[in-house]
Amino acid sequence: MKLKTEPYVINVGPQHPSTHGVFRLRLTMDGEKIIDAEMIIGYLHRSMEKLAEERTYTQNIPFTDRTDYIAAMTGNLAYVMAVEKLMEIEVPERANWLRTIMAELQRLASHAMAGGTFANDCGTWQTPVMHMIRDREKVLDLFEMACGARLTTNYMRIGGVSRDIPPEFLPAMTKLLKELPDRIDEYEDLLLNNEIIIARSRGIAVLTPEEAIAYSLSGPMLRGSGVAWDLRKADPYAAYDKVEFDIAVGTKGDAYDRFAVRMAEMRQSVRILEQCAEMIPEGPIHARLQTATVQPIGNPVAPLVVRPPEGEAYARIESPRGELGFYIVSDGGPSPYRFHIRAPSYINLTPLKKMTVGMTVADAVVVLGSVDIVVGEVDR
Amino acid sequence: MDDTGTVVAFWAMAIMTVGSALMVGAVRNLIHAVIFLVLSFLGVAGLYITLSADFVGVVQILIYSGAISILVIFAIVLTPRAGRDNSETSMLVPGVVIAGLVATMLSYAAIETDWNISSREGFEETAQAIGEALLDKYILPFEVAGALMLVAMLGAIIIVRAEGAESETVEVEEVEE
Amino acid sequence: MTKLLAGHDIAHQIEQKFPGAVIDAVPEFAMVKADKLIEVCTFLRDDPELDLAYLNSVTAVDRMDTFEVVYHMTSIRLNQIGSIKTSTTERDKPVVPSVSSVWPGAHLQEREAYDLMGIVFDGHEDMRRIFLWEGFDGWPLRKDFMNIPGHMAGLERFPGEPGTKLEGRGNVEAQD
Amino acid sequence: MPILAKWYDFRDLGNAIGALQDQILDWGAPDWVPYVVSGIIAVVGILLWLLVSQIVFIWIERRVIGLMHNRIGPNRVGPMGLLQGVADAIKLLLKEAITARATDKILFWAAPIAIFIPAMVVFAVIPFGEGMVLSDLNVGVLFFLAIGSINTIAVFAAGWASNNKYALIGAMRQIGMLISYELVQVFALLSVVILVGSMRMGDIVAWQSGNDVWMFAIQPLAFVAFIIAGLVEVNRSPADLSEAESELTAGYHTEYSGIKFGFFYAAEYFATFALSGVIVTLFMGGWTLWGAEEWVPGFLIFVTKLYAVFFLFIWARGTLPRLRTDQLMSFSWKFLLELMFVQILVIGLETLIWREQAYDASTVLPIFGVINWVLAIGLVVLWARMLGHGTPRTAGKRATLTQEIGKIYYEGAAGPGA
Repeated sequence: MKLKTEPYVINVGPQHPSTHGVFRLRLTMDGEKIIDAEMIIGYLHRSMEKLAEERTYTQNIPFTDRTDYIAAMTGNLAYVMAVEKLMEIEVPERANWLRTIMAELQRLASHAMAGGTFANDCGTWQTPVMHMIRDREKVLDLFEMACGARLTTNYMRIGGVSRDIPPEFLPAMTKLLKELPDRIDEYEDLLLNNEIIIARSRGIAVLTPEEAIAYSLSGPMLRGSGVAWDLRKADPYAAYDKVEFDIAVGTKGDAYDRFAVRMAEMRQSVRILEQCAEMIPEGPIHARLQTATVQPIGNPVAPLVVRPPEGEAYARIESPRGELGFYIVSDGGPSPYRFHIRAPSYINLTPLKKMTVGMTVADAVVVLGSVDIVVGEVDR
Repeated sequence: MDDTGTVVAFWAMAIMTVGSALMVGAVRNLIHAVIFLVLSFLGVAGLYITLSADFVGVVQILIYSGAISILVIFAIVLTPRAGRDNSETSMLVPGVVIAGLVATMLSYAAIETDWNISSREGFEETAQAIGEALLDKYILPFEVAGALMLVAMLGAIIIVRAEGAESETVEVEEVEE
Repeated sequence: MTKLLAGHDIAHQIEQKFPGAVIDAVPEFAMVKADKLIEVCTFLRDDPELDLAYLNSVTAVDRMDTFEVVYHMTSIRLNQIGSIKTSTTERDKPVVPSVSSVWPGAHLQEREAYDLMGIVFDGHEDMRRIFLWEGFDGWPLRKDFMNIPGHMAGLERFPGEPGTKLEGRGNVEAQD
Repeated sequence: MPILAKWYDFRDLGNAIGALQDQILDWGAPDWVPYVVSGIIAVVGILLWLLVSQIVFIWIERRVIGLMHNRIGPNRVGPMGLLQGVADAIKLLLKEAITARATDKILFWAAPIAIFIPAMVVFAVIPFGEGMVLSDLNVGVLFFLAIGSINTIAVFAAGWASNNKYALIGAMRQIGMLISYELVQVFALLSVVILVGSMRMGDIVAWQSGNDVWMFAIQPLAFVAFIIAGLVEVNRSPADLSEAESELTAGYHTEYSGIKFGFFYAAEYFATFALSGVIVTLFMGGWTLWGAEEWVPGFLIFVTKLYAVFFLFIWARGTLPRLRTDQLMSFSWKFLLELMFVQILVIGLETLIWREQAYDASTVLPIFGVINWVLAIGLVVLWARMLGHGTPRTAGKRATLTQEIGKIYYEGAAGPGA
């Protein structure tokens, strides 16, 4: 007796609790088994790369907030680093430390969100995500203290940061850092040791290191597959060469390991921030830009405009989601000639079909959660 | 069958049973037919209960309404043309004829038979009486039936397993292409 | 610290293996002929000294007369980064060989470049639009996209701005 | 047991109803009238209690889950948000109940109604107090099982009629789960029934009260298995696969809105109340509390226990992730069912010895209890070990920390769920 089954198509998204935004997954199913998966994106496409070509270099900083809106600081940082590389600006010491602090705080906030939603995708009824959002909120409070905004921070500037931190910032941060290790212990105990989470995510969406490298994965996806590659160590920027931390890697290359890597990275972030709080020097927070590269256009009322020399630069940082790169081509004009974002969560979706085919819908949701996409960054 | 309540219950249950059974044949949608089948089973269970056979009545709900109907649903869902209704069947006339014949025969038998009316009271605990009968007097048929079902179940598992393993490899090949 | 492989060095290595494949080399990148691209990329990936097995990014730049496709590659083992470019002068239907067979990670990025810049990657298994819908008219990231009469590209829309021409791209003539 | 049997003795509300029956007979009504009247009073009473409990428990669940989530929970509607349930009900009543064009109209309307029936009918056999039972069937336990299986038909009808793939997947999951766990449920109840020797709920309560022991102390394995199977049957987390919010948006009731959704929502609560009631009756001594029922009304004891069990379900919902369908089913077939076979064998043996030798209950029950506890723990551990799940998994789960750039730490993939 051979059962003849008909495949059918199911649309996960664009409105679905587990797609983390307007993301659509077209699954061809045989029963509960996925036999083909295709992602359909672009619902949040805002054509940022084109828009950026029409705005000055400084005006583009807010755009970088809105690509990866869960981790705005790192978006800012990667962009201003690309422009600085183009203009060969030396950033003052204190600004570099402030950038490190902000980037690491952002990593804490982003990984808290990613871990919580991953647990949610595994089927916990909102509890871990609420607990982790509690920590994220505290980090966002710090951001508010530093730059007045919580989500779209717009903090970094070409040549430094927009303003210095207030005096109460570091004590508040130290207080938070004292709380966090216990919390992270709690999450690891409750989630990483949870039998059901293990059952749901161990051995799901396995990628070998060779595959991970071939698919250009980055961030926790790459490290979850066991490749010790972290741009903070490999290509240190800001003040990362002055602090001590470890790269967290997984050993099995599955969804569980990606989650475990994120949790371990939160701990490393706390470690980095503790060192930052002690070692941050006094000094200027903004480089003096050459007058040749900064000039008003037209009349004196118009804003000062940064004009990098002709050329191109590719700057990359380790954002919470992976290698966030900005490729900027300048023609010497006041706005970029070409502005390209190497979006980690977009490229991390490349092996999506390979990861989901043969799984069930329930697994597909876990896979998507382990990739940790931000649709703003996927679509740009 | 004397007091008003029992009479009312009997007629309600009888109408529900027979009406639903008729609807099973009359509706064009297979899933609707299953739902009516469940209603019919429930009616029969109600009849059992009015006859103070509460154990049989509850087992009727458990086995027929709960389990058998799910099996029927499975069968329908696994049918390649599950979505169709049965309006194009050519078996309508023969079905009606056979059903009519059976109904006539049963009614004839029911009317013509000289039913013995027992003066004995019903069992206090039908469950206990049935249990004792099954495990005492009729132990051999009971065990034989059990063994038979076990064999049937094992056979089904073996058939499905062999086929399932084969079809799975086929699917994997398709995916890799 | 990541070692930056200068374009000259990469060009030198490629020239030894494939004479005539490199057109130009500057410190940032080496410009490679499009018809030799697959061989060159395979070489870059497999050569033990270069070992550029990790493709960071693929993107395209519209230079008005040519389309450049830019590849950034990293060696995770040796911790070095390099960049090559290839170009095509065709404007109606620019075609560049796809490197997704060399680096599967190029799959989505090439689709993105096709969607927004209109560069067809030859040999790509699934060359469809990805952000925009099928049937979208035009290629948004090209410089000549949406040159509506009266609309000027660049910064000339700022209030109070004089009509003087700006250096660089600001003075691109509106093309019809 | 009641010392007083006057109508105002509210320890047993049956007294008041009995007095009313006598009064009606005194007025010269036919003898079926008091029967019908008392039945209607009881049914309406149970329904009112269910509704009030549900409205209160919507609030309690949301507040408790809120506390577990580190947030406040509803606190705006009425004092402390107590009227949240009422507000929810009004909202659902006023919202448009959309019926999509491609649905199977009849079933789409019938399913929300049908799902109510099993959830409420179960209360007919649950004793709320001494004699406070609508119909003390001598097959009460079986009745609960039988009615529970009807639930599945309603869920399937809802999923099928919605003409929605999510809904259909949810419905099919529900059927698969029910088939897997019905046997476990039957065996768990059977071991109780064997020991007591009756399927009447009242007898089981009386047995526990007479022997001064709660059933879960004697049969821990059956208790746990029944709770797990019950969670599956009423579709609550971690077994809420057929509505699986994060996977199937809302599962079988994806297409339902307005009051039709409200019916599903309420039926889930009712079914959980029913399940809690059965757990309390069979395993936790029902309306008795070691003699306290002499002074405190039995129904208050019962309801308190029921709420405590309900709290357990809320707790599980706030804590546990959801299993995958195949994992949940293999847990039943490969793990629980085997344990239940052994359990039933042991209980049968114990009962046989007890009956044959006519031992005193007070000597033999503690021994049985100890044997069963040891057996339960031992069996679970041993069987888990044999299936390869027994080894502690705490080691080597965290990410490896390293300083070496570019080194590869991959050790090969773990098996699914290993």
